Amino acid sequence: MKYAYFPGCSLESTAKEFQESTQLVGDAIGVELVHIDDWNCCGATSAHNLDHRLSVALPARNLGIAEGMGMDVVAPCAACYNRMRSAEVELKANVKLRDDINADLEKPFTGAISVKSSLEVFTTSEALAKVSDGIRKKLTGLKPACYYGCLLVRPPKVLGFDDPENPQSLDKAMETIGAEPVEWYFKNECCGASFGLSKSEIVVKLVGDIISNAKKHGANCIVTACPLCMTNLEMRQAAAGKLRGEDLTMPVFYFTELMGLAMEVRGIKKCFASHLVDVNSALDAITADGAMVG
Amino acid sequence: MISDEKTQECMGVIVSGCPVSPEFKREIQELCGENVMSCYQCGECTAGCPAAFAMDITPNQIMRMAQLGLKDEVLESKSIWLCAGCETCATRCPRGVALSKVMDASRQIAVKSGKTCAEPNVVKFHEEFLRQVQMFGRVHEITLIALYKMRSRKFVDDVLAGGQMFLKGKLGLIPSIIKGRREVKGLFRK
Amino acid sequence: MSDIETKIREEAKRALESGDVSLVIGWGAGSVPFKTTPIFIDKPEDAEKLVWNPACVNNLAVYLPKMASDKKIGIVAKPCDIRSIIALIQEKQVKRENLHIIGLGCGGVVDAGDLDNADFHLQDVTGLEWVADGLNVITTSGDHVIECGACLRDMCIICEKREPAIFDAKFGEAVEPQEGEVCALPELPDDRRKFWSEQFSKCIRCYACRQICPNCYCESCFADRIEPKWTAKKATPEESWMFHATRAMHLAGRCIGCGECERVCPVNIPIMQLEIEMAKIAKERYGYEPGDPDEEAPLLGQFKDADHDPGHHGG
Amino acid sequence: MSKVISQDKISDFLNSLMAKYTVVAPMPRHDAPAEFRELKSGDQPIIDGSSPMMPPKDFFLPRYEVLVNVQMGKDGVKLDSPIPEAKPRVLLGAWLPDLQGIQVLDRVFLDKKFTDPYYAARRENTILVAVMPAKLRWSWFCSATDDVEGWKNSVDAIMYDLGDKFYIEPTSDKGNVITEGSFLTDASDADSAAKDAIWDNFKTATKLPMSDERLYEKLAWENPIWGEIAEKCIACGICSYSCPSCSCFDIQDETCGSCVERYRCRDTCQFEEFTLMGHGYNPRDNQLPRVRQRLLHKFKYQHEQFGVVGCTGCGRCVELCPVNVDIRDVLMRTCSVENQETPAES
Amino acid sequence: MRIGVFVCWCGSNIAKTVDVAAVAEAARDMPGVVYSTDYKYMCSEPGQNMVKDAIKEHRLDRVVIASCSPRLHEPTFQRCIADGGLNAYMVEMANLREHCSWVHEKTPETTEKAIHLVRMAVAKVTKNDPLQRNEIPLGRRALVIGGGIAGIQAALDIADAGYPVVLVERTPSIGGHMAQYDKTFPTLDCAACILTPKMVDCASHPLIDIWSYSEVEEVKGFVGNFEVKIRKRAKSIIDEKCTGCGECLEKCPVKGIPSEFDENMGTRRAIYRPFPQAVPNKPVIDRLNCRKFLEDKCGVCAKICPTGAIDYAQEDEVLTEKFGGIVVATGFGLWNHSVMGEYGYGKYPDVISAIQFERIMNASGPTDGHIVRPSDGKTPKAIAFLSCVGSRDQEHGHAYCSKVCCMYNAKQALLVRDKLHDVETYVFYMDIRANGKGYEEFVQRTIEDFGANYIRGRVSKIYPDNGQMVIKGADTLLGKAVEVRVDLVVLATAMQPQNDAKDLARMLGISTDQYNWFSEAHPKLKPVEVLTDGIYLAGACQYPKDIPDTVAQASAAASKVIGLFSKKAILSEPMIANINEDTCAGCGLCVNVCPYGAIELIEVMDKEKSTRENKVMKSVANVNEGVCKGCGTCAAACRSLSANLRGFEGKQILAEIDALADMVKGRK
Amino acid sequence: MSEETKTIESEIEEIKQPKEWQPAILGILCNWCSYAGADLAGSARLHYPESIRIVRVPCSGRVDPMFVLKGFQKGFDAVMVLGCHPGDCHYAKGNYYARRRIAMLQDLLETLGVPRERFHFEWVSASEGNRFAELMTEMTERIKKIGPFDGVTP
Repeated sequence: MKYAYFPGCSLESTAKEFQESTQLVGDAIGVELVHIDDWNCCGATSAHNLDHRLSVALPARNLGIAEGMGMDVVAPCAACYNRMRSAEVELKANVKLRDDINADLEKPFTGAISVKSSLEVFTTSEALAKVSDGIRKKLTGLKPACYYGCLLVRPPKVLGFDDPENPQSLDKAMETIGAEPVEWYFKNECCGASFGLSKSEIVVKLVGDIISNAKKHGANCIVTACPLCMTNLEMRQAAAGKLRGEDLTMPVFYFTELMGLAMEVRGIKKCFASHLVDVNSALDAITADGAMVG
Repeated sequence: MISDEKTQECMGVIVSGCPVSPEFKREIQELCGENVMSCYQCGECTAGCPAAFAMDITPNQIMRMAQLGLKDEVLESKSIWLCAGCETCATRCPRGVALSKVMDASRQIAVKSGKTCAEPNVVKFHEEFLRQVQMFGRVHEITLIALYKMRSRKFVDDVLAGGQMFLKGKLGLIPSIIKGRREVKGLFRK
Repeated sequence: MSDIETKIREEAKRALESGDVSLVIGWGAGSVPFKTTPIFIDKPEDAEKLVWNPACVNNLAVYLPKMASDKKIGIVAKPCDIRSIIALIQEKQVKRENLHIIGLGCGGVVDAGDLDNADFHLQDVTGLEWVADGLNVITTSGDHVIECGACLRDMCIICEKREPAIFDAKFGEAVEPQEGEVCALPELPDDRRKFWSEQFSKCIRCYACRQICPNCYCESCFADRIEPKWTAKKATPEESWMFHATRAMHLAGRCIGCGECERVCPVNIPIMQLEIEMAKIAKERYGYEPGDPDEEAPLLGQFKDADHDPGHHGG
Repeated sequence: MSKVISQDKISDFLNSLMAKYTVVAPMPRHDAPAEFRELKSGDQPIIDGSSPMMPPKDFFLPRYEVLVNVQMGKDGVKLDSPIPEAKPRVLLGAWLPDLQGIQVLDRVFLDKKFTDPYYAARRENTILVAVMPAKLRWSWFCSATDDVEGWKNSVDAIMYDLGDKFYIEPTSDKGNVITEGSFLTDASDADSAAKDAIWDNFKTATKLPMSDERLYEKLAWENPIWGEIAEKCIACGICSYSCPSCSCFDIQDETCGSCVERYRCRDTCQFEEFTLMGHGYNPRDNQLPRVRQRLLHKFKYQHEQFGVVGCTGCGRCVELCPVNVDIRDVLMRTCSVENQETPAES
Repeated sequence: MRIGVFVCWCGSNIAKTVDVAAVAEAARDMPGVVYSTDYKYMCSEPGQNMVKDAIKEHRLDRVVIASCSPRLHEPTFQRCIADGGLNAYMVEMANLREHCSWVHEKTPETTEKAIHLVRMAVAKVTKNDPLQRNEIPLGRRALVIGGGIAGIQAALDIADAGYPVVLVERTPSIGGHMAQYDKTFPTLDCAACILTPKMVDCASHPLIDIWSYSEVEEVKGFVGNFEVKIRKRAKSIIDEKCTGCGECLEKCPVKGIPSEFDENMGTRRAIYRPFPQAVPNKPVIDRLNCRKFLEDKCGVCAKICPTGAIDYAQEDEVLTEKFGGIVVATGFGLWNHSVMGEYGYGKYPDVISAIQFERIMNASGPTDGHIVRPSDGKTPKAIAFLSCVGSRDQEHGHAYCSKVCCMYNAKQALLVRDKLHDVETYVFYMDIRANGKGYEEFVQRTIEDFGANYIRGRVSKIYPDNGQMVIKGADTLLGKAVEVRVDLVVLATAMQPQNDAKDLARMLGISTDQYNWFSEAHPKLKPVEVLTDGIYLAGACQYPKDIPDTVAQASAAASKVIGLFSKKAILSEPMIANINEDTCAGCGLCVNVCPYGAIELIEVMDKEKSTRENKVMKSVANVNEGVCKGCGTCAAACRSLSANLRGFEGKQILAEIDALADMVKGRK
Repeated sequence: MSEETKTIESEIEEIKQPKEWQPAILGILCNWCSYAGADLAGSARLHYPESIRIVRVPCSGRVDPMFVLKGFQKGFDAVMVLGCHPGDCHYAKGNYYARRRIAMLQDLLETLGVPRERFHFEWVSASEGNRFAELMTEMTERIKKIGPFDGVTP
């Protein structure tokens, strides 16, 4: 499978380990990710907060370029995915707007391609079968709380690849690599998203609720598919712990990192060094008997 | 005090002390396609909203105000800036109304009408973000953080985490700039 | 040819003599050598009057609803005529058991009134026969061979069913169809409407198309009704439109495509265009072909749950 | 005064006529037989006497003609009979039997007891110019129906097709108008001989073997041939509608909102409804009497009424009949039947 | 032709937007019209008298009423002109209200449209023929489908009037949902105490046959003459032999089958009766679970039965019975909340539906009336009741209000406090709809005297935490999000039509609304009838209803049946198909397309038509007037215009279209 | 500004602007569904353009194609036939026969060059008053866009 790859701003900086692990896992399971040439920022929350047209127009440029490549788009970042997919749906439905925006674009988007999340692409039954085949060490003992947040599952009418109230794709992926995802109840709660910088007090509270629930249900790490969630969960867990008076230290992984780990793809371990929260406590929990024979 | 002129303009409901703008709901509908009159005030949006605790006006009250035309109340509220856009309300609304979109529309109206924002930092963040996109085509996070901090005068916060990120190699020093800047700028013009 | 003609005569004679049938409908010699005329034979000795030649254009099934009785009658029929007969059986105008079908393989027939050309005059024609290269017109001034594409009726050119679908006796072999197609309708609706407007403005309302059609067996045609007067008798383009449109609708899924209506039209209205289009849709959409002996009811006398739904408009 | 006109002058001839008259002549049509039409300038009619499939009677007895318009409104009921204007016209290019057919119509519509005003208006100022072709159609049998010599008087002029030119012979005062013009030359004796040859050929070639018999006496009410024809006749209206002399029409009313239109249109004795009465009884309730009616009317009743038969032998019904009922055949066979009974009625 | 036109103002309903005087004025000039007037209320008595007087005074032979929809008042005016001395079918209506005045602004065009509508009606009535009704025989036996309280009440009322009734119930016992309830609001009567006597009455009534474990499979025929195919499913018990002693019930070894009657809160065995007071009080064998049928083993019940009533070889019996009238009382189903992810997809054992809670509260229920949580059997300390779960929720397919939930929420909140004094109750509601007799007082009592905490706000999410359920809600009156921890959550799930309601509707030829509730003939004036004569609705198969409403409607339906049966004969519908034999070619297309099989080909004498053979017989179509329902499909199919539909004849429709010629011309 | 001056002004405005052309649309509606739906649109006061004139028939199965042909022949700018959704026929199957008949009619009209947009066939139930009103507006707009029908034989 070949996809037009849209990294997005975060994966180029704060979430570079997501970028790396995505590429590595993609290579390992035969999902070829071809960079969209000269892509631009999707506009993220800021664009659709302030200027609706812009929030469609910015993704449209990327979609136009990708359409020229003749491939569906994969966006690993949940925010990029959500914005791009929303723009795609709106552009497909609203011909007037599409024509208007296309007039400003060098490469117009006609609606020939679709946007997918890397989670969606990496958790199809075929992809998981490939992962399963490639496993060298089962992650038995790792008890992740699979955290989806908002942007991967909502609004379901636009995204619709996983259940909005009890999404399963991450859990399935974790089960495939031998980890034991816990049953918990905050997997689709919001982490505060872009308030990380501007209204950190909101984020602190929400992060506290989330990690606390994960801990309560026996998780020894959280796994996510969203750079924003990652940043908030990592950066605010200390403050959240302080606020709640609990120890909320909790390693957080991108799902691709764990997939790569189980398949022991070369270079995956380098990713763990980039984490702000030490991940060793979780990695240590992986029991020895998970190692595959040979 | 409501001036005589205003009283005449707003027939219908008079909410003490609040000017009423019956056009508001239509403005919202034109911008985002949602009909606020569909809301029957069940409160499910408030119940599920992750940011409701920080809001000055609950989400369902925002809808009620929009229904009545209390435009200023809505546009001057903190709530519209504290919506994280998580879409929980839209997903669960029994009337199929996407309150999240109403929030988007309200923010856009607020910005256009030059209202003083109740949560200036949020706006500053978004403005800075978009300025970067307009300049470079992408967002350079270290510059974003730095510039945002300067504008919002929040110097102390997060210095620790920022430093750590820098050390982890996550915040590059050189912003990446795309070739199609002119094209992207063009998208901003409307 | 004459071989087949002999066989037809023998079969008719046999059937009449044995009392199998009381009557045989067939073609007889016309008033001129390039025409034939329907004849009704009830004496074995008259069987000699039956002919089979390239001018046997008439679809004799048109006589069945009028003549069918409890006595068995014989009919000489080309494959298209037989499809008409099947349609008539399906629509209860005649009973299969009351018919003795003398079926013929066919390669098409000729409407000889149109043959007049520079090479010969019709009054000089003494006979018509099929030869390898086409139609041989025998005249007092010599033979003239015309290729099939230039002399066959339009419907014969595009005809694909050249073997009798049902019969009690069969003579002759089907001849491979020629390449050819009927003229296409204009693409744009407005042009089409103008096209038909011109065509219908020619109509004189002689109703020959209806009268010659085996499927137009109604005892009282809507067009003849005074109350309700769905179409006035006056020959204006709109009224003729109403007549032809309604007739086309009445024949939708029923017309077997013998082309008699078009042949007899004194002002050359391409009536079959409508029916060809209807038949194409019936086949593509419902897999229905009129004159198919396996169908029990006409196209519009049945439905399937999963039928094409013109009332469903997207989401 | 007889004239000739060469083929290459025909357009001048037409132009000069069209300056003064509305000219009706056969115009070719794409994918359909030629039809009589009012000429527009530049039109190139076919004037070879081959005559279109539909006769020119439409110009006197239109296929559809409003007799009365009724308008109902606030001010009550308004009636209006739109009698056409008597425009000066020339009907050109029809061959003689077609125009003889108009004679037959005249007998019906310009009857002294009742003159049809609509017909009369159209007929009054029309000049009939016949064409006599050199080449005859296979279906023509004029001389079998009448002494065609007298037909010359029923038209205003005759143009004989001499190949490269026409011989123009006016047969009435009205007809003289077409012999004026510089493009005409006087006829030579050779021309005259050529046109006589055409006429003689016409007279003899359109005879049938029984032509001398008195048809109207031989056609009988009871005759097995009626049943034979009726059996194959499909009861369409081609024979009547294409007949230059059939004159039957139907009168119908049509409402359209607040107006009523009373019009007449073609009808034929071959249709079941032709004699259907209001209360449901139909004296001619099957095809046999209908077929018989058409022939007896043409050859017998019209003769009884006007002294001449109604058929002009143009052969249209012979050519067009979908089931090859050939009127010539009928006539010949009728005449060869011996010992006919006299009609029971009339 | 002397037509009278009567233009109605309908108060201001028509007159406000249509210039009625101008319409009446314009009508005066229409062909055939000799009299025209307008009046404030044509349907009122003075209005109708005006029509009758005008018929006499102006010797009218046809009438046009330009007022509201013929669907509403056509029968009214048919009766009116019949009283006035005309044939009832010589009237046509122009729908000036629904199709004109209510949907357009006041403009000259609206009045013009009204005139056109009148013109169409005038043109149509010009072509109307007088129609007659014929007498059709009438069978006086009723079928009641559904053995809930509605069916029971209807059956008893009809039988008490002296007509035989067959009561068909698909479960083993009659009783329906009401038998499952603990108490009824607002009187707190014990549901069983008031229901079971009626069930017993049914069983003992000489004119009522209860066919339990049976289902209707096919309905043919028409009012007075229905032919119904009913499948009596094999109970594996010979009814005549079984005494209902119950020995078998004790000994059946297959236990633990979730009990349908207890809403899966309890269990039953393979041979069972749904509940102890079941009627008929005889068990059935559940063949899907019985070892005898699954493995051909066991057979204990047959061995133990003292009367030899067990018959494993029994087969379904399909009977075709004749009925004169049918009462449909098939009741409702409950929405399965397991599609609601935010409430845990039905996976949390301590989130249950209100009907399950009824069973838990019920003294004869699975817990013997002890209120305990399903997860651990502990007595809850706090219970939350959520209203509108699925109801008023278009996103989950029910935009409507289920009508009874507010009341049973209150009832359950009250009763639970009555039983467990220290329990805390929370009722999350959006609005309280308590509009029956004594209802509002009842709710207030629940709040004031029984301390229920009513919280106005819809719940967004429920999740388990530390053995409790956390409810994330909002108090919209307070303007705050709230969180409540409880031990048990009771959901008032939406009432919805039975899953197979649509199938039954098709069988009966009755229509349904967008949700599949059965549609009444008129929402105001014919709430019991459906559009098919002889079929009546009772209870919640039509729309959510509480018990008093259900019983009232059941009695109404019964009285309709009794009214029907008390007629000497029924009159046929005159607007049916007819065939002109003279012109019919006998092609049989109408036979093919008739949805009711009402047309057949028959042989008739033919006028001479062949030129050779004197064919004296010909086939023509013939309509069975009792079976024809007047759809007109045959008329549309008939090419020779021989099949026609009285009242909607081709000439009438053509006249309507022709009448618009001026309009069309005017707009070019 | 007083009420009165406003009215006069707007009236003048109205006179100045030539009245917009309104199409003439013939609707043939089933009594049980779409006709009732139109009634419902009425009771719900849903406004729509006045261009439609409705002929009531008991069932879409009653719709003889001649009704539609006649409508076009008379010069209606559009003709619509509305019936009960498949499976919802008051007469069980009438609409299924109508479906085939109308589908063939649609193609015949196309063959004759009557533009497709001018003939509309749809299922509209008794409860779809909204849809009915919406459809009337849509249809009127659609026909306004393509202009008056110049007749079956222009």
